[in-house]
Amino acid sequence: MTNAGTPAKSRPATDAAMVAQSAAVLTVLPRRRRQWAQSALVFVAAAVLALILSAAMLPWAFSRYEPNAMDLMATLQAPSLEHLFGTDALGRDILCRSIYGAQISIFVAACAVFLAGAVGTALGILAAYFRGATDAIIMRLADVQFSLPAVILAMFLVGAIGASILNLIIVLTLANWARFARVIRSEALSLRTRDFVLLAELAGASPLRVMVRHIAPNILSSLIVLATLDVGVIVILEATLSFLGLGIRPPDPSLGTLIADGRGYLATAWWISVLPGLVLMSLILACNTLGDYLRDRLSPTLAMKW
Amino acid sequence: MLPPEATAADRELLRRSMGLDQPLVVQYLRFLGDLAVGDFGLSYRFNQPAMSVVLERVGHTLVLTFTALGIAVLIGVPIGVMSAVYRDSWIDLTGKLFAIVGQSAPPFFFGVLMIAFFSVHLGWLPTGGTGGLQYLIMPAIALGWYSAAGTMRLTRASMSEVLEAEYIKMAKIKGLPQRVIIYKHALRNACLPVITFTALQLGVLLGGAVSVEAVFAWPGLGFLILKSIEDLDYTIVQAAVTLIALSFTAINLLVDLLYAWIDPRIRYD
Amino acid sequence: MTLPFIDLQDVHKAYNVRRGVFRAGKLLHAVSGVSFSVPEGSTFGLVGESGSGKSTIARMVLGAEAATSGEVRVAGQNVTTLDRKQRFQLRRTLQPVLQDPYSSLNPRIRIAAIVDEPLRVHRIEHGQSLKARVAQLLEQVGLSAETMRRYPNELSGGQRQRVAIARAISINPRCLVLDEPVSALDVSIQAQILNLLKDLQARLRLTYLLISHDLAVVSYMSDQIGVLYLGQFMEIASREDIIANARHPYTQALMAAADSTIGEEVGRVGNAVQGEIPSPLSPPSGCPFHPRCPMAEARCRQEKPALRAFGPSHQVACHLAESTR
Amino acid sequence: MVTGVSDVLQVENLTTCVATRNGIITAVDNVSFRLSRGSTLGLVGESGSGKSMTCLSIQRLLPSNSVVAAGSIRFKGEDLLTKTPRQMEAIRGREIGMILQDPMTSLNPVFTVGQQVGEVFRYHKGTRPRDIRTKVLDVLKRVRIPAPAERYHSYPHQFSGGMRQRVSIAINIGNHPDLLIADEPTTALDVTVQLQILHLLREIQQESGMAIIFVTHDLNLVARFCDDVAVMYAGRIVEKGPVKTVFADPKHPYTRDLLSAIPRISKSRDRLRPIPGQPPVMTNLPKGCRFEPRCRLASERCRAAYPDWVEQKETGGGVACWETAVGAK
Repeated sequence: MTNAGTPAKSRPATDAAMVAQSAAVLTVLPRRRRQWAQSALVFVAAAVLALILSAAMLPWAFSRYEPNAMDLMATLQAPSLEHLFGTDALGRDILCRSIYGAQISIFVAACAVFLAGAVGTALGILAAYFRGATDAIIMRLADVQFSLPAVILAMFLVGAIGASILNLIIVLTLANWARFARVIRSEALSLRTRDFVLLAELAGASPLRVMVRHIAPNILSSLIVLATLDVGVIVILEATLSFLGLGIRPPDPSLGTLIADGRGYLATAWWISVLPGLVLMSLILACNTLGDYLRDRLSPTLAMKW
Repeated sequence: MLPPEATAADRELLRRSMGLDQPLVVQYLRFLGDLAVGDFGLSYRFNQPAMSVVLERVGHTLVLTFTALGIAVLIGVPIGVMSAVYRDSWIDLTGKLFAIVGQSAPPFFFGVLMIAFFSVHLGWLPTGGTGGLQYLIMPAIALGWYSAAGTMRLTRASMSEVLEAEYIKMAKIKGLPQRVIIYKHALRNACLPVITFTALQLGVLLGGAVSVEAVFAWPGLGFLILKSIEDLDYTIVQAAVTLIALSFTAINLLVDLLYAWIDPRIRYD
Repeated sequence: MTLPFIDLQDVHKAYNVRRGVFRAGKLLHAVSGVSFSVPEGSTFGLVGESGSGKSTIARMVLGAEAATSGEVRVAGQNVTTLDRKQRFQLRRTLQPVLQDPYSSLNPRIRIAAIVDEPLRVHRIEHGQSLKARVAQLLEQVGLSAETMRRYPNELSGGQRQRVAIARAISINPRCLVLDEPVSALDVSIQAQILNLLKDLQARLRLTYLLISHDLAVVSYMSDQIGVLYLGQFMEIASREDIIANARHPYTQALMAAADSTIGEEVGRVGNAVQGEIPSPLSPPSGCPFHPRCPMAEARCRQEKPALRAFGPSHQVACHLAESTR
Repeated sequence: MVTGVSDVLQVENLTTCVATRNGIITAVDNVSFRLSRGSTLGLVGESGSGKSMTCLSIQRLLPSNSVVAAGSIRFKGEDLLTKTPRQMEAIRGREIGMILQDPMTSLNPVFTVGQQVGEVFRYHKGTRPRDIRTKVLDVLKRVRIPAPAERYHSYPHQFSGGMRQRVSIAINIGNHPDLLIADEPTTALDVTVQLQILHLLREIQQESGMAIIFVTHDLNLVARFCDDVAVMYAGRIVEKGPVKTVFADPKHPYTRDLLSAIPRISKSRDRLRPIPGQPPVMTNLPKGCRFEPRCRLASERCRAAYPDWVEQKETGGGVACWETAVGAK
């Protein structure tokens, strides 16, 4: 059957498509600009975090003073080359105390987030997988913890078991595990309905194998985001408790106690409170920025659940 | 509680009068019995029923907390909505900055900063205590900004998710004006998670209030608990903590009922 | 007559649906009184629309759900009364292939680990022989051995379903339960997978329980077909009987809907079956199909028709079955 | 091509690009077709073929990461691409309607059905508030929703899938549009309900003379419901023409293979002839014909360059294939 069609039109397609694609690129630029701005912010945050962490790890490299060494000749000195952050009422170098304070704050927060994360994740997965009674018990426990604001729960516990670094870590863990349990449980619940979990069970896999091999790896990205964001929250909580005298006890320096020490001298020596506070803020700012970046990349839907 | 020179006999007398000589179990059961009746025991410091002391102070905390919550909602929600609607615009970027900084400044430090600047340096506002409105401004802002940041982020996330929904595409297909699509269709759905979050914020605010009250010497519950712990006045601490826990559970119940009222899917099963 | 591999006797499944805290729970009858058997080596097709209970039956055969009453026997054993050890052994004889290729594969692990999981769990092979077996399985389903190292998100829907099939046949089961195996795939890929399943059945002498809403797919693959509606069989017959001699109005409606002739007026069928599937929470009295049946009479509304034989392997549940041809 | 007097819609060289994580893809590449009053065009293709993007481009409802890069969309003589957003708002819901695929999510769960249908009157023809209720009840009756008065105040989750799709249709035909785009309207429904919805659309079309674009992957439905058909593959129309000629004598190998790959209810047990290979990956398409890797008639010419479009004068259709357009049948 010969084709009575008219002669083919001029060569369509490929070059027109090329023109079109370039036009499309122009409209997509604002998105590129935003991504560039975000990665710059994240780079700065990572740098700040690296600086604070290295200072905390190697305090002697950053300041030749001792945290509790008093120099009664140099009390309440303003920030100077000699004392970058100035000195407090007892002549102690505030930069050095801030570094050691950051060291303790980071250590305590890291331990608390790790413990709360481990406990919360395990309970979250168990609750989601076995449902029924296990789920109800775990979730009611979480509700109990949620029903008391962290600070007040912490105050109550510190009041009962006294203030020490170990107790502080315990308090921070007890006041924070429920957040992990709830979010991980909802992630695990949605995974539970996925076919590959049913297929694993129908292949004869034991509940443990299903949880470890199929559910856990798939909640890892949410866990990482949650932990990073949570460090900021815990650092704030620790600093608040130390500020109220319920966390790290003087003379050991914690960013919270440093801010507390300086309260009386706001008029004459503002740097005693303000500078350690800025260190605290930049630490939390860096953690939150990194956490946001990870959340956008790893699990965008997490924003709603947290 | 006893003067240092008290003799062993005095000490023994006090122990027996407080029932501390009884076995632990008995003490605990008696304690629960009192609790059921609402008797939280006498406060050592105030020599009044613990709960009445607590109830006196709770008013101040509520004023501070709800003002802060008001700030959080009035600032957080509009910015959250705008930055979701006009993504990647200047509102979105400033909103994100406002949120990141807000969540990085612990309320107590933010309070200290404000005192240093507004009270000490500029002398506009009192450094603490209670009285007229001017006493409330700084503590409420110190507490409010932190929770406004959280509210803003959640509103933005919830609004963005709703704007991608099929029924919003259907609203556009119907040719509805932009404002109707955003403020009627989208907002009504987006506000559901925001309500639950705001209620949960109350807990965070109560926690934050403790440190803010300490910074600004605001005579609220937190300040009271703090002092009571230092003076080992446990009855006050127990009464206050119980009150907070009960009120918090009541709030959660209220939110569930509110949720059912707004979301027909729950109401008309 | 060989012993049937799958044999269901008067199986019921009801869920207690609690509607609100205050209102008493209502019983949702997903499956009510289903009986059929599948001889070894043959394919039994279960066709039905949403709410027909076909997936519930599949899950009961697989032992993923227990029947409320009645007997579900697989390879001679009653599935509901198995203890843990026997249930574990049952898994080696019976494997599923599910609908959604994107949800059937764990996105975090490589294809090799997905295919060999049944072998590992049942400790059939390990080490080098395991790797070789996986390569052989992938070839059997038409994928290159190199696919072993890749992750699920690198594969297309059709390739993923082939991986799911390779996994299902890895422990040499005697029967596969295929729950809508091709519904989520593009038309051009569906035919590839259907032919693959046919070849594997011939080569490995497998028994298939095929579940689908598409009568064309079921008629292409099955030896015996059961038409389900609201948890009950309307008609069970051999493939030839259903195609040539379908007697139940619902089967006839499905036939007309599935097979089109060019330009044929949509109305002829669109008008035939009115209304929608009633809610299983309040099933209609008498014949469940009577509210939508164009030929419904008073008798259909009062009395539920039992399955009556119309030939060696042709049963119909309809009072007016004689006059529907 | 001169605009036919009865043409409601004329799309010329429509090209839409989408910015994805791994590069910019041309989801709709040089698509052209015409639609006259009262007729139904079937836009057929598998997932990723660009059929839905074509509809979104016509309605100017593209997501933020994609844009119409070239071409023209003449609706009743005016090019929609030149319209301002406000002008488009006036057209959508009044002159052009659209039904979405999933009835479960296309209605707002927190508003009653009466409110959602009423909106299309309230924000368009400036109907007096008193009349809105009667208009809504009329259109609900027209789409055969039982007992509309009682159902006026009920919420979407109290309706079944089929009923919700009827509500969507009611919303879209309220203002008697000249064009209705149905993007896989029945895919999420059961077979029997599917045909009821199509039957309803056919009735409404015959009453109002509305033109319909019916987007689907189901060739059976196209055969019985559409007047013309355009087959899309990897963003391009590979064959176009009246359903009768295209289905009886498909010119393009893809259409041919697609028709033979569909399982049919027939006595014969012969094997299906599937189309080999995998669906096209839009981020690296071959230089030549995009179906070449899976085509039985592929030749060197097909690999070298994209085939020209050959018009079929007598039917108004056409095909883009080196081998079949000119060579033997």
